Amino acid sequence: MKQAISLEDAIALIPDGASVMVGGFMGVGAPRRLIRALAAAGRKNLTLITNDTAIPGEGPGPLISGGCVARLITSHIGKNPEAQAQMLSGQIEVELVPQGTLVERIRAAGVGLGGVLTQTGLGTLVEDGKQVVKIDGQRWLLETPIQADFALIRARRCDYVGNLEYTLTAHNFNPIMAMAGATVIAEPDEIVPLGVIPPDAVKTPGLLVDHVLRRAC
Amino acid sequence: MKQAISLEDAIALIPDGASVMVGGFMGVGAPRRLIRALAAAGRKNLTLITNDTAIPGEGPGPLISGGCVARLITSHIGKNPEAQAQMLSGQIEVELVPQGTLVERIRAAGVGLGGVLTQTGLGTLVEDGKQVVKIDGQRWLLETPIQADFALIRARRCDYVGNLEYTLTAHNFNPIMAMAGATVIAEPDEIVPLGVIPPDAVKTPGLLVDHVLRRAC
Amino acid sequence: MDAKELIARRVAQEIPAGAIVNLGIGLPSMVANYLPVDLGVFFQAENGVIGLGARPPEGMEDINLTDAGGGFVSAVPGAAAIDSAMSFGLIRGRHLDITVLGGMQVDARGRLANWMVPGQMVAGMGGAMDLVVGAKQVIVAMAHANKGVSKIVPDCTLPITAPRRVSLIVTELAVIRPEDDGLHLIETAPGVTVDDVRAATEADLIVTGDVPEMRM
Amino acid sequence: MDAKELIARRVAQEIPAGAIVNLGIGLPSMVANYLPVDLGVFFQAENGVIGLGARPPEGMEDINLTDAGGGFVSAVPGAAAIDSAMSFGLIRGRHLDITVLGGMQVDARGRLANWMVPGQMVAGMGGAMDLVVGAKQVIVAMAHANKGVSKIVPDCTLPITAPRRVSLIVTELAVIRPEDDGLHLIETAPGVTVDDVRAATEADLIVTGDVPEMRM
Repeated sequence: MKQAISLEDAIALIPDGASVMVGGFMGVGAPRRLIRALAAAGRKNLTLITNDTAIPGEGPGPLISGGCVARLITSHIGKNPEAQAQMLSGQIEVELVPQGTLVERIRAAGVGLGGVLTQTGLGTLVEDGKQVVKIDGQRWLLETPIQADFALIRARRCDYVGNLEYTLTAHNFNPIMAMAGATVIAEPDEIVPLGVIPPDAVKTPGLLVDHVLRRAC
Repeated sequence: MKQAISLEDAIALIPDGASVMVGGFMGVGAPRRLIRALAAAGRKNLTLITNDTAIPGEGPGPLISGGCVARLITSHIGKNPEAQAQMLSGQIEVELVPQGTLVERIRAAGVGLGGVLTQTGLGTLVEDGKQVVKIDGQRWLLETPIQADFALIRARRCDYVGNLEYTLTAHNFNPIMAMAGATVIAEPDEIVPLGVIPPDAVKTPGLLVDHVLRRAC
Repeated sequence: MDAKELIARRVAQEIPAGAIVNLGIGLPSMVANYLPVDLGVFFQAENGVIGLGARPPEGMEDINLTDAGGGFVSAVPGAAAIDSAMSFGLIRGRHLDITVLGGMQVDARGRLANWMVPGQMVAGMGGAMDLVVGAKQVIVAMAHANKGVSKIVPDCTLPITAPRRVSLIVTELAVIRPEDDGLHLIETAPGVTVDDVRAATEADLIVTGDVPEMRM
Repeated sequence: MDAKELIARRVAQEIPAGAIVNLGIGLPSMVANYLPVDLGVFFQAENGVIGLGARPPEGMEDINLTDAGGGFVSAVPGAAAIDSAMSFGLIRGRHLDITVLGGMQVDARGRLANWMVPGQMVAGMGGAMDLVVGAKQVIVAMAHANKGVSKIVPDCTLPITAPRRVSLIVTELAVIRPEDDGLHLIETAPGVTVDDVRAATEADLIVTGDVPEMRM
């Protein structure tokens, strides 16, 4: 059983320099309250792992705008001119990762695999500097696991065990990142009593979740 | 949209010598009707891929009892004396695979990965004859993907798009095998109209399912 | 009919009944407008929905149901919501029939470049590399030229998205099919001649017999 | 108290509040009987349930809710049903606190063998290899000897389950902790002397000072 914690207490867990995974796709399904509070707290030197940087102000946008991010692992920054500018100026070191590879690298860390063997990226710039493994004569690109100190997870509903439900296109990276953060903080829209979420509807078992963010009001 | 097919028509799709994945764990969540009809049809020389051989008569038991299986890829045969006897007599060639490795190998085939890099099996008999990949100085066992000509999938509910729902411990290998069969045949307890299964409850999207078995009566 | 509509309409002809189709953001997403509703095509958006439907009426949008560009959409009966691991598992595992993508360049070997211009525009590849590697068919829907410069080139000068040969290129001037021996011009747009296409194309085109006009 | 109950009760003492615990089939599954209900422990069964509860009353069983041995169980409030990829993802990704497994042999290096006897009994490893590799703590709960032959041996003669050193061995005679320098005898069963344990154990045991008796 988990006590829900305040936004203040949740943010206090995350120090400068931490690596932080943030769910969401173009801002949909992003943990907005945690992101905004983290940016408002002026955290610096974060490693941000997220599918995309959305547009300024949305999704992880406030962390970019706030100058909180030193390193960014993502598949797309094309809709966020601030992220592009900070990359070109060298303020943020950016690793661009194909989206399917990104989600599998995160999953690999979460489920204890040594890496991901994929065709995606072979024969492109993505291959540069990486190990290639030959299996039955075919070449496969070896992509390494990505884990993080923290995973910030947006969920539709949560119970006090920490079981999470997601909805529609707000699933995206959330269920996968919930496996790969050393400390997982869930930001549910709603917290419900034990037994309300049926076992078959649970997509992230509560044992993966360390902290549940208290409701906004 | 898919027309539900008869048990006879489903079985007619599967020839002698085919490789067949069968969901279930100790018989729970196994596609019983398909298994029994396949055994009754006297199929021979099948490659059977399944978590365990349950007890005789349960799960994939009838395929073992019926002498249908020439090759077996599984994690456990300890509760089925017939499977053990056929292995010791050489009638069935058995590849024993750690359960977590088995499910990841099937998933790898389903999602287009080149293999699985795992610690499980390293330093044991399971390592024999297999490729080991060094990543940052650490050894990882490379396990190859497993796909099959057919995957026989037990589901709780299905709609006419082929979307599948599962329940409780009848999930097990079913959602994973549904990604790795060249032809996927679903055996649902119930077929419901389009729109009855909410999008968030779908665990196997219908595009993975080729055929839906008509209800028993 | 403007160029974009022409391209979208022509791409729509390539999509068979019951296909599972991913449409990229922008021009490719227009293809959905030109398919018969009874064709039974399911649209997948890589952000996690299979069975994407039209934008709902004003006031009926759901902030948790969008396409990969973040635009509001609906879900058709029989839709499924999935996470990114399943979404890209479907793409990379060859479960998707067709992807329609925009392009910056396609070269004589049929290789697509569509994710970055070194030193200038660095968007990131998003799901494009996975889609080009994993979809059973890859259709490139794009303008034939950019500011007068042909986008169909002998050899990509931009970083490629994947070494795979794409299935088809549809522009406002032509339909081109990359094959082992090069780029085959298989159709011209209404009122456009083979010579017009050749003149607008930096790469060599292979022409066999009469080239039919697109049937719109 | 019989040997199995003693072992199960002693193992139960190792399980802290709120732990996520996998119990093997047979003797290990008895451990659940000796835990305070308010301890907040969640039991995981590798066939796909977290929050496994007691066998339901006759007539209230669900054929789709069993433990890994196929026996009927219930689900506690807050339980989750998961597929095998998630189940073993949790196990292999080090999300499980403790696994309690039976054993055929454990050797001086703390290596467990519990999945086959070459030429005779070939059960298969099921989930055992994954559990030994992946669980944060591995507790072996087993009889000290099999037909008078010690199961705690200098070097496993049976194929090992994993090269990992297990965390603890609990038998009806003793509690033994494998360390870098060998097997430490840390407790004896009620009424059992250190010499009794040594006599019943083929492997060397390290004894430091007085060895306390299990507190039951």
